[in-house]
Amino acid sequence: MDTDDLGAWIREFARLVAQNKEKLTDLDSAIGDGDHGANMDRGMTAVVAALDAEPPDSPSALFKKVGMTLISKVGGASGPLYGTAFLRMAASADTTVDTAGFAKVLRAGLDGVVARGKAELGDKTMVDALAPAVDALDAAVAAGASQKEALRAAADAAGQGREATIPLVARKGRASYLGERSAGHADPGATSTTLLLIAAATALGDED
Amino acid sequence: MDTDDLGAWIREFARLVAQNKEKLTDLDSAIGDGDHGANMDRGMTAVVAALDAEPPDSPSALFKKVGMTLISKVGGASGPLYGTAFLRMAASADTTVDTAGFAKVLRAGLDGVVARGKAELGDKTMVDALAPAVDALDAAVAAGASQKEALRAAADAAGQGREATIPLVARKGRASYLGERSAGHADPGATSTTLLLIAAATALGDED
Amino acid sequence: MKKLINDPANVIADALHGLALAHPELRVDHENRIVVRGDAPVQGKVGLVSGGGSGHEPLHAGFVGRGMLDAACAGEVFTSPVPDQMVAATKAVDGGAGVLHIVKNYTGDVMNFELAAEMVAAESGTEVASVIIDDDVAVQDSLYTAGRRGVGATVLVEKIAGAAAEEGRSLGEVADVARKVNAYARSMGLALTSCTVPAAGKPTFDLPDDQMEVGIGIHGEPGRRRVPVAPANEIAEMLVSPILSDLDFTGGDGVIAFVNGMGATPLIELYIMYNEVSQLLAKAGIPVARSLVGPYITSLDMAGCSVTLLKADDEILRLWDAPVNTPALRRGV
Amino acid sequence: MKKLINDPANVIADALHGLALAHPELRVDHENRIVVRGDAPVQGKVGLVSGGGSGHEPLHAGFVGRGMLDAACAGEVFTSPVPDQMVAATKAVDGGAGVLHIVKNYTGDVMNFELAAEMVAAESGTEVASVIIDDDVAVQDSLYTAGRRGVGATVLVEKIAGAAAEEGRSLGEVADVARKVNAYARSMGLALTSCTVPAAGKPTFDLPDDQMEVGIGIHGEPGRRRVPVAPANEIAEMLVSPILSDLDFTGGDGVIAFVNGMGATPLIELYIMYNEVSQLLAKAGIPVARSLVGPYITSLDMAGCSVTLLKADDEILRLWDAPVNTPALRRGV
Ligand SMILES: Nc1ncnc2c1ncn2[C@@H]1O[C@H](COP(=O)(O)OP(=O)(O)O)[C@@H](O)[C@H]1O
Ligand SMILES: Nc1ncnc2c1ncn2[C@@H]1O[C@H](COP(=O)(O)OP(=O)(O)O)[C@@H](O)[C@H]1O
Ligand SMILES: [Mg+2]
Ligand SMILES: [Mg+2]
Ligand SMILES: [Mg+2]
Ligand SMILES: [Mg+2]
Repeated sequence: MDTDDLGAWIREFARLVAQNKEKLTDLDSAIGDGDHGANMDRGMTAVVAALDAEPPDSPSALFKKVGMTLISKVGGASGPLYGTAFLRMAASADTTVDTAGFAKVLRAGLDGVVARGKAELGDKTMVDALAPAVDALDAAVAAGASQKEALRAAADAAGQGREATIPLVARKGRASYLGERSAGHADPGATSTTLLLIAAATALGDED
Repeated sequence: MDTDDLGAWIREFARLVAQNKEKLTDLDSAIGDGDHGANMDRGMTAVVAALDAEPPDSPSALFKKVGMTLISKVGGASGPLYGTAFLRMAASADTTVDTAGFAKVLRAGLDGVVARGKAELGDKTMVDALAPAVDALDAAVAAGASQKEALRAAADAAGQGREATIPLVARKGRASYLGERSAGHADPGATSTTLLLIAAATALGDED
Repeated sequence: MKKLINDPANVIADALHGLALAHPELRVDHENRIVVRGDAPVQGKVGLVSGGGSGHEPLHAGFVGRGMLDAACAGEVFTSPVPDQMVAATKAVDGGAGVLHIVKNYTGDVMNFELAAEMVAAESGTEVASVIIDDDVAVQDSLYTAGRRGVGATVLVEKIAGAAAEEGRSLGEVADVARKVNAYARSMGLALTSCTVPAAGKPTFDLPDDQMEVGIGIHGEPGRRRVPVAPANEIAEMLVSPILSDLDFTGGDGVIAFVNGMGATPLIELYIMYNEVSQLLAKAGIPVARSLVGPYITSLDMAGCSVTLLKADDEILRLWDAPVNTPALRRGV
Repeated sequence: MKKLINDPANVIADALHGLALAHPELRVDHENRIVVRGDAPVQGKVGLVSGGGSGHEPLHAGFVGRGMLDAACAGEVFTSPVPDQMVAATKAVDGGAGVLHIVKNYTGDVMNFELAAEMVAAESGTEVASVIIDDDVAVQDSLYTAGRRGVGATVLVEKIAGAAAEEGRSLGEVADVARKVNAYARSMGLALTSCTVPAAGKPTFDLPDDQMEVGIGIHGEPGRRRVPVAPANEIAEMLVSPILSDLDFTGGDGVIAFVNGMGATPLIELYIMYNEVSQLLAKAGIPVARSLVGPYITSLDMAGCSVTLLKADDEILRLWDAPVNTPALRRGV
């Protein structure tokens, strides 16, 4: 995967976010403050504009631009979390990235989210989608899966992680204020993270 | 009519006001501020209590007590208007009052309302009920009608005056702020004044 | 009806108790329902008394204090207080220089204050003058009607006449200042929702979700016309242009621009309205000398706003800037 | 949705323009959406920066001025501002004595301010300290959760720490004062209605006409439980008793009692609530040393209120009484 491939991933993510903006907001209305769709869409629209204005020349530069733009434009909880994730990904990305390299990059992103937000698995946050996705990616690479298979496995794992947030009582983020009333709803951030992994499977899944 | 007879009139008026409180308020909601029923009922309840506490010993003392109590308890437009009317009635009442004397007393009340409120006939106010009632009373007395007939004529004239306010565009009171939108509703004050005249016909109409 | 109240019959009494507890610097006479400056009567100073129906808070009690009112009388919700209250207030603030009654132009208020003035004249030597506030351009004025309502200008009159009284000016002079402010001020209001009078328990008028009332007063009276909901810039136009057609605000020292909230409209919306009003004034070539933005003369829980413009001169600006120390308006002290 | 706004996307920008026009004594950087004291940076004084999502007006921009904040950052409605804004604000108020960030305890606010502090540290020599406000007893506290929300205490911290900074105290001392106020303050809120976020266009939650939400925050988050509507005295009990069970307010110099309106609740109701709160405190043997009643930290057009109690000591009362000159809180100047 080169810079353009990874750029296509980011653009696909932006497209999915825009398409699911209302869904993300509705999820956030149920257990948060109803802005996750608007936040992510504002951020990803700015990211695409920034990439258009000045196309980056390396995966690292790409991720850095994504991270900085999200930090500068999103605010809320998701801005620093996604922003930190991409900045960490920038730091760990090589000039070209194979499937194993992509797994490494994604794990760096996960570490960034955890470092910034201090959420654990089961706290009902985006970590609940990202962590299983990264694990599934590692496992698929270890098992010698194709890039397509590996990214599909990661997207599936993210989706399952997201589903698994539904019964949980939130311990982090705004949803935690609701206590027991937070159970019964999927976490919005886990949902947008699932879109990130679906975007990877779509945009990067066709080549090897 | 002695002090007791006239006291009975006032108590009958209080009863009718209490009974029609909601109707008066609804009329006032349509073209005013929705408090005429509450205002009049608060005032007349206090009047009855004051008469109970210390029964007056002359028509003049009775009317003075009614007027002072209304001024002290009602507020709004109707308090000073009814209050002034009764104070003027007190000033013009003799020790006993025959039908002609009652007509004189009532005209003094009307003069008080006009002096205080400066409304003319057709402005869509209580004057539109009170003025025709006083005129009808005068006419009946001049024609040699019985007290019963005369008071009935006055009550009928008040009711007709009240009906006649319906199509009018208000020029005085809160209803005037509505301009054309005030047409199509009876004036609340003309309605309570009609009750005052009906009370007279009921409480004073049986003796001569 | 959803309100933070106990028995609707006790709304005024309860609120006055809360006010008294929150503002020990004021004297509250719960019997007469009057709120008096703690140091009243101020010897040698003209006393300022206002009052009216309750439901417009902070008006009037929130404007009692140094540099503004000496006393306020609280009537039932939207019902003029009775003369006894006004007489008690007048006596309480009489420092020997006379007392000015500031009366919003509603038939009830005018007549009750008139009766009070007659009673004071009959009972004591206190000199009383009255000024009637009638700034609402939504109402057509005429010799033959009740005339215009007193709305937003009341706040400005109380502040500016209060400052004049604090300067030690005579009753006649303070009354003249008040009349000048009233003559130079015009207002217009708009409701997004009706208010609900506690005793009534339901909204005074029905307003569909896509309609608003233009030209409302402060008592839940319906307005002059109903129009579809519109953005803030169009609303500003609906409020500002009848004001500007009613009085020439050009020339002079600019205006005091007052954007007022009706009770349930949050500050963020009032600042948006103020921005639009400012743009319109700029377009009309009318400089804004001073401004006031907030809920100062309200109509219970009505959502909406009003705009008041006051044509300023040197004297008005100086008195506007003078120190004031009341619960709702405070500066320079 | 009925609001005095233009395009929902421009609510913050429009309101900031209105604020700038109404308060020429403040400096508004529309690019960065920060509001700065006109005379900032004040040399030798610790700079106070706060900020958060918009929709809580007058918080925070309405508290910028002498004796309170040096700058406020305005985020989107209910969304934390971004670090760039906080960095710009920090630079603008750095008078050489360091800058204190006053941060309400929401994941987003905390992380964005954290990032901002890291950026300032990387770029410049400005010393930055942070205090996190978390006074909402509606939220169960635990090491493993996001912890309690920052609500009403924010206003008190900004006032009191602002006064400490104005006295010329060091960054560490000002931060300690802020932390003490936070440690001594507890709040609890209640909604009669939901608010409507302009971009969403519909109420955040549905609340039937006969129900209210107890334990709400300031972002339209649903509360902890839903109960039938109740009179003011019972509501006061629902708010005050969890506060009193969370912290011992007896002894000491009494409390600062703050009854706050959520945006659409008129002042008359807040005074009624204040009366009930006072009665409960009297019953509990807790003297009220100072009070604050009004809409100071709101949630757009939500109807409802919150109660904040702050256990006072000499220092807190002295700093509370110190002069302050901001759009929304002003005294002694
Ligand atoms: N401490 C945390 N660690 C990881 N993710 C978190 C944390 N707190 C919140 N989140 C994620 O952020 C999402 C909410 O983002 P968003 O709505 O944009 O921000 P905000 O909560 O400030 O309104 C949540 O659904 C959750 O997935
Ligand atoms: N100037 C006036 N002269 C005579 N009657 C008047 C005048 N103004 C108002 N009224 C009467 O008062 C009535 C309203 O009384 P009420 O509702 O008690 O007072 P308010 O208008 O102050 O709420 C009107 O219906 C009208 O009949
Ligand atoms: Mg959110
Ligand atoms: Mg009425
Ligand atoms: Mg009335
Ligand atoms: Mg948010």
